[in-house]
Amino acid sequence: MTLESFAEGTSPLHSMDAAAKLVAATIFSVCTALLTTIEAACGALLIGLLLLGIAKLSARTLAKRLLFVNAFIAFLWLTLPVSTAGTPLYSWNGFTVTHEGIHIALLITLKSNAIVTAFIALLATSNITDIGTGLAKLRVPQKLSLLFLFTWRYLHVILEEYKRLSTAATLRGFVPGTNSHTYKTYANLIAMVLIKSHDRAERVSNAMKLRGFNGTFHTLYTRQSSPFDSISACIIALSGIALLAADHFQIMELL
Amino acid sequence: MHIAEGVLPPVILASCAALSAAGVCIGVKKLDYDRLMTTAILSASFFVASLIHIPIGPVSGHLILNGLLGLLLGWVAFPAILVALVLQAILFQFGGITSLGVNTLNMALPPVICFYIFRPMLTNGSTSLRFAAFFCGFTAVALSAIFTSGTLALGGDNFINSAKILLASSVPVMIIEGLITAVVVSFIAKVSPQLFPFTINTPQASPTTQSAASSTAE
Amino acid sequence: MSTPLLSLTDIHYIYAGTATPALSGADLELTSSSRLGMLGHNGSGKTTLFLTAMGILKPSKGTITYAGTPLVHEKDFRTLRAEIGYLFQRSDDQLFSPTVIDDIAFGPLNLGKTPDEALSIAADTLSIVGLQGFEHRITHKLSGGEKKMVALASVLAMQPKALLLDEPTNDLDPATRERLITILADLDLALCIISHDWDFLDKTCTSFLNVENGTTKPAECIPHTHVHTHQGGNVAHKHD
Amino acid sequence: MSTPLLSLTDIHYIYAGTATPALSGADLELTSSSRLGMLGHNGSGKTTLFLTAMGILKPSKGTITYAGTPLVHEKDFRTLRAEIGYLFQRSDDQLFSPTVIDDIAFGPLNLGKTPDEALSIAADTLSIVGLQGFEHRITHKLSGGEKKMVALASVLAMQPKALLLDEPTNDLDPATRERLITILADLDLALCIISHDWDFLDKTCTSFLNVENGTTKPAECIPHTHVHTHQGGNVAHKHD
Repeated sequence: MTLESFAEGTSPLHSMDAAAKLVAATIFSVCTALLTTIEAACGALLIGLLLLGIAKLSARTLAKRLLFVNAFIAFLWLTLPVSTAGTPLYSWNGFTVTHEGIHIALLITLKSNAIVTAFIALLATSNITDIGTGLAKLRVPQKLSLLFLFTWRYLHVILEEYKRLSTAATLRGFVPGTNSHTYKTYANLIAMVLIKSHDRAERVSNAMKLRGFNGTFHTLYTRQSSPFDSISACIIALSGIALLAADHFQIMELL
Repeated sequence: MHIAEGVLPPVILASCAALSAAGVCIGVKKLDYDRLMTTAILSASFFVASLIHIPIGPVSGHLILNGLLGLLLGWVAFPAILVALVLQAILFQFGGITSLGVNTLNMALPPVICFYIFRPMLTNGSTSLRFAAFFCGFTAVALSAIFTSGTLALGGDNFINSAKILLASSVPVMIIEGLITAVVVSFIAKVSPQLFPFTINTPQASPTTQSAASSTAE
Repeated sequence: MSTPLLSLTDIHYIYAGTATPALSGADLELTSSSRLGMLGHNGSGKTTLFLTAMGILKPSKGTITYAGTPLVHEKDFRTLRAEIGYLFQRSDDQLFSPTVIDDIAFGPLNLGKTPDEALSIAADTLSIVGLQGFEHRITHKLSGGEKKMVALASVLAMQPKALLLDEPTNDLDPATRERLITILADLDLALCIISHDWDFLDKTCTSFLNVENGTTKPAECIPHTHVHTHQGGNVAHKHD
Repeated sequence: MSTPLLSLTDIHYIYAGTATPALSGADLELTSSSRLGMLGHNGSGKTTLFLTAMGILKPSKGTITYAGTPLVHEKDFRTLRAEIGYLFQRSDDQLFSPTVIDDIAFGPLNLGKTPDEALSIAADTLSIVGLQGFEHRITHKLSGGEKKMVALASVLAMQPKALLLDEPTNDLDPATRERLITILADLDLALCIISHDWDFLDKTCTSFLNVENGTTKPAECIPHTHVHTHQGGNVAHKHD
């Protein structure tokens, strides 16, 4: 099972330094989240799609992923247009769809998709190990970046362990259903995985101690971002900031 | 129960991010390097639990188990959940950077609250172990659902209907999380009680109540 | 020869992300009285073949027939899984319940037995493997040999027609290994055993299959292991 | 005989919650040129003895001496741990870093090397185990054999005087096993190896120790495994 659906690739975004991409993605996302006009949100979505174009990702996986992300948005479309007060646009059986309701639902859709597309193009194109290293370079507290990296390292070991136990259950005729036997079985599998994980954590801690670990992690990372990476990150971040400025000063309306 | 990107107004995003940051700081302070690996391996197992889909009638839902995480980690649940949410964002795009603060707060504060409510009950044995563990699992998910719909409702009156639907749809999940937490806690208490950072009141071995047959017959 | 219980023909399987196929045209046939030993190096595809037979891995090519019915979809394998027991190489991968009785009753409960029936089956099965009174022991705290016996009991509790055993003697002390040989000899069901322990295979099986690079061929002769001790073992020397 | 590097005398150990002691009067002595093979059944106490030697388990009785100094407290074991490498039975327990280079540099960095020194040691060590250029590979994506070799490299990177190896050939394919034999033969340090693989022990060790029920005795002779094939293996028969 591969969890990193988009990390393999040869696009310029795949080879860009993860730390630079983290900075760019954060600034771009925050700026986009602050947008208030449809026009600016459209601009942000365009940038997101452009980045996706550069990243050249598998269209099928991408479509599935975006569909999933938009499920929550679709749920908002069911409620927002009728529960927002404002100018009525259409009435049916006591439900009134308002102009303002449509506006806010549309704005959220655009912003949400803009952030997600940019996020996929920028961060899902790095493998998790590089992102963890990137976090360390960006001076994220060491305990957090190590927690992130070690969690990722052992996620696979534990996933395999869970799969073996769940195969054992299947082989003994277990078929999940909505009943207490099913929930109890899942609970047993999870408890066993937790206990084994804890035992493993003890063995790994011993392994660390045996290689001279005494409470301090020493780091190997000194690599600097290349100028190309810094410039690309700046362009992406600046485009977000420009959109926000345009939004704030209503430049779009002046045009 | 992830709030998507671009939904909430900036004020709420910023204040939740600040509160989460405070929680993460407390958690990181309480996490020493010697327990780092144990925490990482536990948060990896919780991530794995979140990949398990459990049938609930005609549909299926994934597990959260944040109540259990709270019992095992206390305040350290904050950094552990932050890490899990970052991984989920990068791997599956559940949530993202701007909603990271609000999602962390909604998922990690309930387990910390549950840790303080239920730890005494599990330690002194005033309540039955299964009963306390059930309510711990139930309450953590219920609080997360209330916080999530609450932040959504704070986003404006027009979000109130969405918030109500979200809350109502979480009720079956709360019950299942409670059931599963109850079994997991009594399993761990029996087999490997040292997993809990406090002394758990280990149930007395009474063959009639502990056999597979009788407990599945419930 | 009786009619085959389980037959796998021309099975091909390749693990995702690997270049060489794990299985490329492997065959396996079990009748209700088979006692088949499987030989082969690590990575030759023996365990993969077992997992394919049980429907855990879906072959890219090849047919699996159980009691005359070809099996294709996940659902088709349910009868097979109820009637063929699988003993994992590592008992820790097989046992996931808090106590021994929970683990042994799990299979019978899945097959629709009532809790009372499951309890009595569990007690009977424990006595077959010589672990009477172990019902309420904590599985996780048993010794390696005890775990292996509980795992065997949990499989036998489903009253299977055949057993697939993957390296059953790994991690067993000599006494438990002897006990396993006796237990297997007394069982009235088909056996298929993967093992590196040739002496064990010799004592439990009557026919043999060689697995090599993902293909199978019947072994006309079985390699035997002889162990002797002699002086001077601490000096470098060679045997042929 | 040279002076002992490591010596354990009359070691007793009992795991919490168990009735029988895991070690009851075990001895172990390594000199700088020892190549000692440890034989014994599962559960006989071999791994426990290793963990006691490294100071992970504290014996209830007995003395551990390293380079002439008795070791008692946690702190005393630091020099020993820097100079004796321990290869775990399961590589996943030993390799915890996201990439290969992080794992191999971990030991040297803990010993106070600079990042540059650590990098060059890592490159050298990787070439010893035949994995040149693996620096930036992601640990969890390696094969079982590769993981074992990286684990060995991560231990060798500390430039130890002795290696304790716990079941190094478990789960290795025949080619990697051969490579391991060659690598170990070329190393200029003391070895102590736990293994069930007698042929492997025969090829790597020069003296042997039997571990049985928590006690040790030197093995004057080493049991050897001989394999022959003959017709009629599918007919029940006996050898003596």
